[in-house]
Order: sequence, then structure tokens, then C-alpha cells
Amino acid sequence: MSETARPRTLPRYSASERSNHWVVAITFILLALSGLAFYHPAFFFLSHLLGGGYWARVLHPYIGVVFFVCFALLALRLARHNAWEAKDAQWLKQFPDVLANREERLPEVGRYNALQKLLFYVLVLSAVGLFLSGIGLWREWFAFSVGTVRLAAVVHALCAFVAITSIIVHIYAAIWVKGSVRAMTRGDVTWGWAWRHHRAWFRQMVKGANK
Amino acid sequence: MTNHWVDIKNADIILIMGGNAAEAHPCGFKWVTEAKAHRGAKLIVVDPRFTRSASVADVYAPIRTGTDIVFLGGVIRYLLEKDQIQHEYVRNYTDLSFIVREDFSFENGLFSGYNPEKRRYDKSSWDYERGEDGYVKTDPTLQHPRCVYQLMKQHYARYTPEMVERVCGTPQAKFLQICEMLASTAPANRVATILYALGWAQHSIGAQIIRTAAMMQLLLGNIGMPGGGINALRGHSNIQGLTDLGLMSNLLPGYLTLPNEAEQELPQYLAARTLKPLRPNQMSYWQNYPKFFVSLMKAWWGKAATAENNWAYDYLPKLDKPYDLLQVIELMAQGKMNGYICQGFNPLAAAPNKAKVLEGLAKLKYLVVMDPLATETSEFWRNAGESNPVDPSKIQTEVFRLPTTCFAEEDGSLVNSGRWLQWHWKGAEPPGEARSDIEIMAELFLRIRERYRREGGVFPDPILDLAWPYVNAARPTPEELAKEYSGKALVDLPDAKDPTKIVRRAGEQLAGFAELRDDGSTACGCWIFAGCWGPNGNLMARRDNSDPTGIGQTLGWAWAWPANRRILYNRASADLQGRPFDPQRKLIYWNGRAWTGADVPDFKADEPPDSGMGPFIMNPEGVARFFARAGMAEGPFPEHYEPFETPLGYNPLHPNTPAATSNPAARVFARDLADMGKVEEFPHVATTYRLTEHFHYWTKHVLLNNIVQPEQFVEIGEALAKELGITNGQQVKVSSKRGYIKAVALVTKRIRPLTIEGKTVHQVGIPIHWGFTGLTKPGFLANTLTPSVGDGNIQTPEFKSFLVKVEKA
Amino acid sequence: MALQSLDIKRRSATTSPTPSVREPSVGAVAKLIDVSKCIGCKACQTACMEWNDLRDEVGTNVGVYDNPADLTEHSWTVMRFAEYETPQGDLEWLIRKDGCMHCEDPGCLKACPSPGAIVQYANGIVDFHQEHCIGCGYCVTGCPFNVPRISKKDHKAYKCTLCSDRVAVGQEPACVKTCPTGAIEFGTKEVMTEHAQARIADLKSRGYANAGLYDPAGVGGTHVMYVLHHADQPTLYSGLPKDPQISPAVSLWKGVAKPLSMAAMALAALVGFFHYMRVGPAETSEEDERNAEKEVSHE
Amino acid sequence: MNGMNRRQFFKVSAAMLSGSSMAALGLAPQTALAEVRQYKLARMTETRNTCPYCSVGCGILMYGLGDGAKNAKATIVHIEGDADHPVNRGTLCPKGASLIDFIHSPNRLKQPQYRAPGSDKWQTISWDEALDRIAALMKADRDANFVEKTEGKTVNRWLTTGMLAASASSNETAYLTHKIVRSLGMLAFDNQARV
Repeated sequence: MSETARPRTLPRYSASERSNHWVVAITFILLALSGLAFYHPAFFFLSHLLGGGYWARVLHPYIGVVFFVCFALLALRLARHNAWEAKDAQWLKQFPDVLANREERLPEVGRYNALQKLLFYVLVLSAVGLFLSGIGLWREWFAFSVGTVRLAAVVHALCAFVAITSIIVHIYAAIWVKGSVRAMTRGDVTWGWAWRHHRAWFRQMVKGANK
Repeated sequence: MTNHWVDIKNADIILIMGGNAAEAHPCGFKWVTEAKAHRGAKLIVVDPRFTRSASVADVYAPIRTGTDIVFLGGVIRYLLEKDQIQHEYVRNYTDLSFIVREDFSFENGLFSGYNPEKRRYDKSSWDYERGEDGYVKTDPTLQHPRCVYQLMKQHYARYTPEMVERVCGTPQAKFLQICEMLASTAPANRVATILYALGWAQHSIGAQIIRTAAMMQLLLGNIGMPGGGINALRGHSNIQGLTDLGLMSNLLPGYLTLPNEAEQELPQYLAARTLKPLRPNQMSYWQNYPKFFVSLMKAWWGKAATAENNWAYDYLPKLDKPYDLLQVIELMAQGKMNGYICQGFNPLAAAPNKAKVLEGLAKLKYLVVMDPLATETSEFWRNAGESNPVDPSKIQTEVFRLPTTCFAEEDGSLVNSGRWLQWHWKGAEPPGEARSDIEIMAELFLRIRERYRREGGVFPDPILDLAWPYVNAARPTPEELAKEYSGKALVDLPDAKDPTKIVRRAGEQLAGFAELRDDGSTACGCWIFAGCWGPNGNLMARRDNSDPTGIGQTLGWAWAWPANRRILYNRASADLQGRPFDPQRKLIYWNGRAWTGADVPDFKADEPPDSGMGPFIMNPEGVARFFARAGMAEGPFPEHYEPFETPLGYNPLHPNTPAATSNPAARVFARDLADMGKVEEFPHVATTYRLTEHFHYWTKHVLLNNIVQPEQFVEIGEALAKELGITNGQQVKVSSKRGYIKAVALVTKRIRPLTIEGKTVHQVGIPIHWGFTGLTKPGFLANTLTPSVGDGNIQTPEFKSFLVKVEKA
Repeated sequence: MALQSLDIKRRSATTSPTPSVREPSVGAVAKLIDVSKCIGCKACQTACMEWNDLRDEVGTNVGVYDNPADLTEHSWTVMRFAEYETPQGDLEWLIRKDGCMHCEDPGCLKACPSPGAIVQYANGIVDFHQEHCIGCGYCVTGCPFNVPRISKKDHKAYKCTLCSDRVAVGQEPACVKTCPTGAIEFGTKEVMTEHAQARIADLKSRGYANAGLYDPAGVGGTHVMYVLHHADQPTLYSGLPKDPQISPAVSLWKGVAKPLSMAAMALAALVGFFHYMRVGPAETSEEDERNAEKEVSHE
Repeated sequence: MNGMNRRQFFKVSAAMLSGSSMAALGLAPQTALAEVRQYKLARMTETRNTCPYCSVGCGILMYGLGDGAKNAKATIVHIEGDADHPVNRGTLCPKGASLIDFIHSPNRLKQPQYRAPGSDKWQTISWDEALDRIAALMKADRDANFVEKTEGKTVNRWLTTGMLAASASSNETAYLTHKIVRSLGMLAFDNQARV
């Protein structure tokens, strides 16, 4: 490898996947912020992002529908990469090594590591929960019994809490693991990044690429 | 009402029967609640339906509609049997000891003197026996077999609790419980009151039902007492006033009566009405009839009424028969009427048998409707589909609809049920071109008078001579008119005791009817209202609500007729020594020199209590009558007769006398008789009534009331609904011989089937209020179903009891 | 003092303290509805609509006297009619005026996310301020009596104000003033409670052994109370709840879950921050790139 | 409040917990005070009247727009019971409490109207036209059908036109109506007392 040559890269997300992700991400942020505004008085000021409490209340569910549809598309696209494997359990068992950046001790990781897969499952579940409970709360179009609405409110808050916390982890992981963000901004990762963090995937990719 | 609204709070027992005060008079009903809360009073409700009144009652008993005389007669029997009567009261203040003529009899449900062809009685035997002094013979021991006490006891002996249960369907236990409660007011210090309304009046025997109730109250000594009386809760805001002012076919203001055509001469007319005492030293206040009559004629025809022309006696139309609403509709339907004027009245909805009214209106040449609202009557010619299926092109009646003001847009006075004349003030201008009824009537009259003046015509004298002293002839003011009916002196009036003194100057308002004279020197348009606008101004506008004695006598609030008296017959609330029967509720008492107290005494103010003068000063007897003499059409003692549409087909008290099945003295037109249904075809008993959310046919134009009661319904008991397979909320069709209505079925536990003479009778409730104009959901006029027959005395139609058939729509 | 014309005790979705020094010396107010005096005339309904400038739809009759059939944004009070057959076989027509109970511990206020959209005045009245209302309907879920209604027109929540505008100038609410039989009365809560005891004694003397006052402790007591002939069975009165409480779901959601979940989310962020500080990023080194190249070229 | 029970303690703690958890972050909702609806009757003109429906005769207070000044045209905007009235003491039933919608009912009549024979609609006419025509019809009918004498008896009656009087009109209206009706010799005259 020459000194001046840029590291060689592997494609990780197509332009369409990236767009999809960012639509989901932006709508999620809007939903989280407006949702927090309804959830806790301290965040009520956030409702101004959507034009004040009234408009935040009006827009939140529509944004939620956009989020859910896009999220569902994305999830379908990524589902096959998130199948649980035996080595994922081993990986999780060695989580302290993960946190300590001792990746060499870990089983080789495919396209996604166990935590990413877990995150995927959790987000899928909470998105479904948010969607269904959101329907229950959406008075503009639907009318349910008070008991149902009460339950929906609690489920919605719970799923939102799980989702937001998961996304905090997700975002932190992207910041922590350098070289990850470009996968979602430019679509590719360097060979080194892939070799270090997702070696099995790397091998699979280059095998295919060289043949 | 003999008493008044606030006085209800003084009652110990309150009987609501033949009415539904909570529903129809909620703000007056408040005083029932007060009596319950503050006196521990008990409320009894007897009604075919478990009503809103029943919902707050201590005891409720069901009854078959139209059988109230059996129930009340049963109570009278109980009271006499158990001797639960106010002895001092009945012996001294009623005719219990009077002896009745020997030729009076009652057999097989009919009294002596019946003429079946004419359906009328010769009443000559219905009278007391007179002594040689001309006065009525009495037996103070009450032992004489023909004294009123013995006759009454005998008459009601048939009204046993078993009979009550058999005829009314009221369980005996409930009936006896109620008897006991009512009997508890026989002691002098306990009082019951009765609140009734059209639930008693609107029967072919309505007046007699009310009379039975009055008799019960007399036995208990409850008439004239605070918290007692017999209280008709009048329907409309000024129906009392219109009746007081005599706006009926046979009346003149102040319960003076129009002459019959046989009464060609004034002396003859006056003599028949100037009642002479039947017992020594009785006041017999109608002895003053000529004063009231002459003052009226002076108010109406002024200078044209003179002693020489018998005070314009010939200007008054003379009657050959009553021309009440039912009679007029009959004439209309026969095509004998040409014109009709409806002033704030909706007869197409309010009179019985809508089809007949419709037919009558369609035969008129012209109809004039004066109303603030778009009534059905004014649009009787409009095709409204199934509920008014007419062809306008076939109706040749010219219709004028004149917009009038409503209450908020005029000054004036109304008489409430407690006989209070209350003045009210205008708050805004009427909408559009609407005008007050006074202006319209005045303008119309002036135009007619002008035509007679200009063109001449038949007998124009009463029109041309009518006194019209109003400053602005086209717009008499309410103040001018009030002063006119209250009365004034026409010349200086000297004091009767000291002719050198002048009591009233010419033109001055009179203080009361005691100042009226029969020599043409006073003018008064309505003697019972005399003094309401007195020398000290408009007493109807007074607003002093102080109640110094705490028994609800606010003598400084407005003005009550007669003479600002709040409780009629109040002399009867004190004993023979002039001490109040109940020291806790002192109304009036004798202070040694005069009668005084919390009310204006209904008695000669300085007549000592022991002089023998009776407290019922309007009666020539001086006492109250159990024996009605010739006062009633059906007989001197009320007797039960079945409704004209009876679910039995016979009178259970007289099963073998067909003539005594229904009121033998009621006037029935042949056509109406043909329109009566039979139980075989129309098996369900129906009754009509008002709901508290609505007022007759007005409030269907009032949005707020429509919101709280939007759509026509009929009330059906669960048992009948089950039998007919009707579910709650379903559309049903209710038909009578005269037509049908369709409405929502309201299936309820509040109407239970009754067992009458061993068979099950279902009652159906039909609220009125809906029609083909208004803001509610359109509906049918309920009078499509009702029969056209009236009470035998006053022709109030039998709206409360008739036969229908209910089926799924 | 800025805008309010009645002292405010509590505001929805507000974390800073509400001015709370002033307390009415005679305590809070209350409306007492004596069901045993009520004749179901609906004067309270029309007086309410009249005073508050509301007009509901002209509906339909579905076989009962209840009209409008339910509370709406235009009908802040409705009469509910129940026909009850006693074990003795007598009929009772139990008529209850339904509407906001003005809870001392209002579930609606607790649930409301919009600052100041729901306030509780020092006199106990719980009032909605529609200009702050965002129309989320959380108040509906918070209410143990199912009272607030969201308008289809402006999507704001409405309910009885206890005529706070009349009370503010010293008048009684419109329904109280109009009630023909005096079944609705108004005064301080203390006076109303005392008065209720007298009414209960009267009812007991008339054979209603279980007469009693409905002032449910589960919501801290209410400023609208009922005198019931059958206080032991409030559900007879068209389902008046026997022991109303703010739903546990709502209590959880708007109670302890709120700070805990906030803390948990903050914690997640903080854990990340400290992890980064202490452990540092997982970087891809030049060596990793070379290893990758090497691995490929070996093949 | 001297003591605090357990329940109140939890309530206060919870409030402090939720408040303080974020107050530390400097986030607090904007000041949100609100006032009750303005009392709408303050300077209106109050007129005393009597409820026109049933015969309890409840006192009512009508509130009119404007303070009575000449240039202000009064419109009744609110009606409630007159607390001074001895009978209703301020209360009103569902009808009385809704009177405002009677005054302003869309079905109030505003102009004289005429329906010609056979027609299926109203036409607006002037007061003059209406009253002249009615007067003419009445006079023609009276002149044609008035009975002065029957069988030698003076009866002076007019039976072919009748009138129903209102039951809610004032005594003054009723009195004048009666006076006019009898002067015409009318007998078919009744009011709503019977129904």
C-alpha cells in the first residue's frame, strides 16, 4: 500500500438505504423532542420546534406515521443481516472486552454485532408499540374507550423511553466507533474499519470482490 | 289556587294527583321540597305513570286514568267510616247538617230528574228543604236521614277499598296507606294540601273529580288553612287572568255571566244572580252583583250606559247555548262559521281531534292568527307530509298572520296561579314589524268602527258607543287599561255614613270593590281586580318581599285578587271563637274588635266570630257545600262514570245501567260519538301530558329546549312492549279511531300494567309538544288521537283518557 | 399580579411553585347535589348552556329521557336517569346530574402536558383554559369520572367551570341559581358538608338507611358532592364510581415514571460520555488498514 | 396546614422530584397564568319581567345590551331568575332558563303575512293592507249574519265569526280584547283555560 493512497473502502449502505435511514432519523428526532414536550413540563418549550403545543400535538402523529412507514422499510431491508447467531451470544458474554476496546479477544463479527442486532430487535418492537399505542391516542381519527387510551398512553411512553434510550446508545456507538458515521453519510467504510470491527463481513465482502 | 305557591311550605301532607307539579310547575314545586325539608311533610303522588313528581315522593300509587272519583270517594268513605274528620270545622263551616228535599234520590247511577233524550237533568229536586222562615232546615245532631252527612255517607258506602282496587287498579295496601296519611290531617293542627291540574280537569267528569277532592279537604278541615286548600295549578302564565277577565263564551269580567236569551230584562237578569242568604245573618257577597255589573257597563259604554237604557243591557249579546271551543269547532266543521281569530292560541294542536279542527279551519272564509311564533294553526293549509297531509289548492281559507310582541317587549300584568297580579316591564323592542296585541286589537277596532261610522251597518250602536278614552286612540297604553279595569269614581262619591264627606273625587282611582256602586257613579272593568291600581298607584308593581310572620305571606309583593287576599276562605282557619285552629300557623284571628293577622281577612272585618256568620261568604249558605245543589250538571254528589272511551265498556259501579257508563250529562255531538273507538279495536288506554323540558307547542321553537328534549316519543310499559315485541328506541305507530301518530317508543318500568275487574289494562303515555313547525325533529300533533268530548260542566276535553292501539311502525 | 382573577393553587405542567400564600379563610367552595330532591327537569342543563353561550345539537331520542345522551363540549352537565326496582318491589327513578366533580386532586390537571391549560383555584374550582389547551386529550385519560370532552371544532378540551366567572364576582354557578327544587346548592365546602348531614338525617328518617354523602376520598374529596339515598351503591346512579381514583396507569405515567425515565435517559447519555472520556474511541488504525490489505493479498 | 399526612407527603415529594429533576437543567415552562371568563353582565341594563310560560309566575331578570343610553339599542342577551321574587327566589325551570332562545327564535314572525285561497305559500303584506282587509271581512260577515232578534227576543249576537284569546297575553290585552269582542256581539269566544 503506497503512502499516499487512500485506504481502500467497502460499500456498506446504498444511497437509498442512507436516505431511508436519515428520514427515519430526522422524524425520530422530531418525534422524540415533541414527545418529550408532552411528557415532561421541563421540555414543553421543545414543542415550539413544531410551532407550539397545539401544532406539535397535531403534527406529532402524522410525523409518526412517516417515521413508522420508513422505519418499516428500513427494517425490512436490514432484517436479513440481523439474524441471531450462536457467536453473538459469546460476543455478548464478553461485553467487558467490547467496552474496553479489546476486540481482538472477541469472536469475529459479521455485518452487525450482537448489540446492533439487539438494538434492531428493540427498535422494531418499540416502533410497533409506538405505532399501535399512537393510534390509540390519535383522537383526531380514532376513538377508543378511556381505558384503552390510558393503556395506550402508558405503552406509548414506555416504548418511547426504550426507543429514545436505545437511540442514545446507537448514537453514542456511532461516535465511539470512529469511522462508522461515514457509512451512513458516504455509504462506505475503510477496509481497516471493516477488518477491525466486522471481520467476518470484511472477509465475505473482499472474497466476493476479488473473484 | 285557594292558597298560593309559597303557602305549600306550610303543609304536612301534600297530595299530587291529577297533575304532575314537578314536571309542569317545577319552581312552584320547590315549596313542596321546602315543606318536606323544613316541616317533615310527606308527599303522596297518585298517577297512572311514575312521574317526575313521583320520583321524589314518599308514597306513590298507580291508578287507572279517569277513575279518580273512585279513589277519592274511597278516601271519603274511609274518613267517614273511621270518623277521621275535623268535627268543629265540618259542623260549623259546612252544610253537613242541612236537610235535603225528600224528592232527591240516587238510583242505578243516576240522580233524580234525568232526561235521557236530552242527556240533561231537571235539577229541581237537588236542593235543601226550606223552613217556613225561608231558610234551610238543619239538624245539628246529623241524625236526620236526609241531612247531607247521612246522604253522603250512604252515597260513598259503595266506594270500598276493594272497589278502589277493582276499578282503579291501585293495590289496597297502598290505598289504605294513603288514606291513613290523609286522615292524619283531621286534627286541627295538621293540614294537607292538594295540587292538581289538567290531569283532573281533562276528563268528561273532570269538574266532579275536583269537587270530590274539595269535599275530602272539607272533611279534613283543610280549606282556608295555611298549608291547605285545593290548588289548581293553572297551565299558562295568564290563564288565571283571562278567566278572571271572563274571556269565555258565557262570562263577563270578574265571573259575572252573560245573560241568557230568556233574560230579556235587566231586573230579571240581576235577580237571578243577586243571591239572597239561605241562613240567617249570612253575608252572601253576590248580593252586590248589581254594583259590579253596572260599574262594568259604565267602563265599557261610558256615557252611553244610563239608568234609562238599563245600563246598555241590550248591547250585550244573549246566549242560547254555550259557545265553547268544542261547540265552535263543531259549528266550523258543519260549515256554519265564516271567520276565526286566534290570538296567541294554536287550536289545530290544542283542541281535540285534529282532523276535525283541520276540516273546520278549511271551511272558514278567513282566519286571522296573531302570534309571535309560526304556529301550526297558521299553516294548517300547508302539506307537511304524513303529519299534515292536506292539499293546499283545495283549501279556500284566506289566512292572515300578524306578528306580535312577546313578554320581553311589552309592559303589563299577568295573574299567576296564586291570583297574584304581577306587573312586568318591557326590556327591548320587538323584532321586525311586530306589534303588541293591544295595538293590533285597537287598530282593528278603530277600522271597523270607522267603517260603521262611514257606511252604517247592522246594529252599530255598541260599536260606536264603546268607551274609548285613550290618549292615543290607536295605542292604548297598558297603564290606561289597567286603571280602567281597576276602576274609578265618575263623580264625587260621598261617604255612605256621612254624606258631607267625599270618599273619592271624580276621576280618582278606587281603592277596592267595596267602593263600587250600582247607580252609575263608578266604572270598573273587572270588580275582582278593583283596587289593583288604586289611589296610591299601581299595586301590581310592588316589590316588598318581606314576610313578617314567616308563613310565606308577602302582602307587599304585587297584589292578589280579591282585595290583596292571599288565602281564600281564611276565616275558616280560625275556630268559632276566632282563634287560629293551629296556633303555630296563625293566619287571621279576632282581636276583640276586628279580624287581623297575616292575611287580609276573607270576612266582614268587624263581624264578631260568634255572630253565626259563616266563613264562606260567597255562598248564600255562608258555609261550604258538600251537596252541590244545582251547581253541577251530573249531580250534587260526585259519582264515578267511565271515560267515553272506556277499556271496560261498562261502569263497574253500575254494570247493568248502560246510561250510567259514561257521564250521563255530558254534551256529545253525534259526529264525535261516531268517532269514538271501542276496546276491541283499540285495546290500550292512553293519556296525554306535558314534559318539563317543553311548554305546549311554543318551545319547539326554542333551541335550548329542543336540545334537551329533541324528538317525539311515547311511553310504553315493559310488559306491553314485550307483548308487542317492541324494543326501546324503536319507531311505533299509535292509532285511535281518529288518526295515528308515529314516534319513538320509550320502554319504561314506570308504567306498569294494572288489573282492572280481573283483566290486564295497559296504559300508554303520549307527551304532546311536537308538530310540523319548529326546531325540534318534526313530529305529529298528539291531538290527532284525542276524542272530542268535554266535561259536562265546562267542556274541558277528555285528553287524559282514551283508547289507542300501539303497534310497530 | 398578572392576569388571574381568582387565586391559583395549582397549574398543569408547571414545575415552578404557584403563588400559594393566600388561602381563603373560609376554605374552599363546593356544590352539593341532593339527588333525593332532584326531579331531573334539566333546568341546570339549559341554564348552563345559556350562561356559557353553548348550544349542543338537537339530537334524537333513543328511548330514554337523557338528552343530550352524553356530556359533550357543549353540554357540560347532563341528567342521567336510572329506573331502579328496590328489593321491596317499589320503583325509584334515580336521576343524577353528571358533570365535572372538581376533584381536590384532579386527575385531569395531573395528566395535562400543557402549562396552565388546567388550573385549580384556591377555592377548589378546577378550570380549563382553552387558549393553553393543545388538544391532546390527556385530561380525558386522567379523569376518573370521564368528564372532559374534546371539541371536534377546535380540538380543545371543555368541561364545567363551576361558573368560575360568576363565582369570581361572588355569584353562585348558573345551575345552582336556577335549580327549581333546591337540589343543587352552593357554599363553602364546610357549610355544604354540614347541610348534607341534615339532609342525610332527613332521608334516614324516611327509610333510606344507607343515605350518605358522596365526597370520594380517592380523589382527595370533591368540590361537587352528592347526597345519595343509596350511598352504599353509587353505581346505581348511572354508574357513579364507587371508589374513584386516578387510574393507576395515569398515576404511573404522570407520576413516578416521569422523573425516573428522564433520569434514565440522562444516565444513558452520561454513561456514554464517561465511557468515552475513560476508555476513548474505538479507532481504526493504520495497522488495521494494513492488516486488511495483507489479508487480501495473501489470498 | 399544620401536619402533613403520608399521602400528602408522597404527593409533595413526587412533585419536588419531578420538578427538581429538570429544574437543575434550567428548563422550566413559560409562565402560564390565565383568568376566568369576564363577568358578562357588569354594566348591562336589568329589566324585571315575569316568565310567560306557566302560572307560577316566576320573576325574571332580563339583561339588555347597553346601559340604557339613547344611542344603544337594547337586545336581551341573558335572562335569569329574580332572587327577590317570593315564589321562585331566583330559580327557573328548563323553560324559563331558556327564554333567551324564545325571544331570539328564528321562527319569530317579523312581518304581516297573507295566504291567498288555494295558495301554498305566504306573501308579505303591509299592516295597513292586512288590517283593512280583516276589518272589511269582519264587517261584511257581521252585517250579513248578525242576529238582532229571534222569536221576538232581542239577542244581538254574532255567531259566524269567533275568537280564541291568548292565555299568556297580559290582563290589559285581555281586557281590551274582551271589551272589543263583546261590543261586536261575538259569542264564540273562548280562551285556553279548558285545554
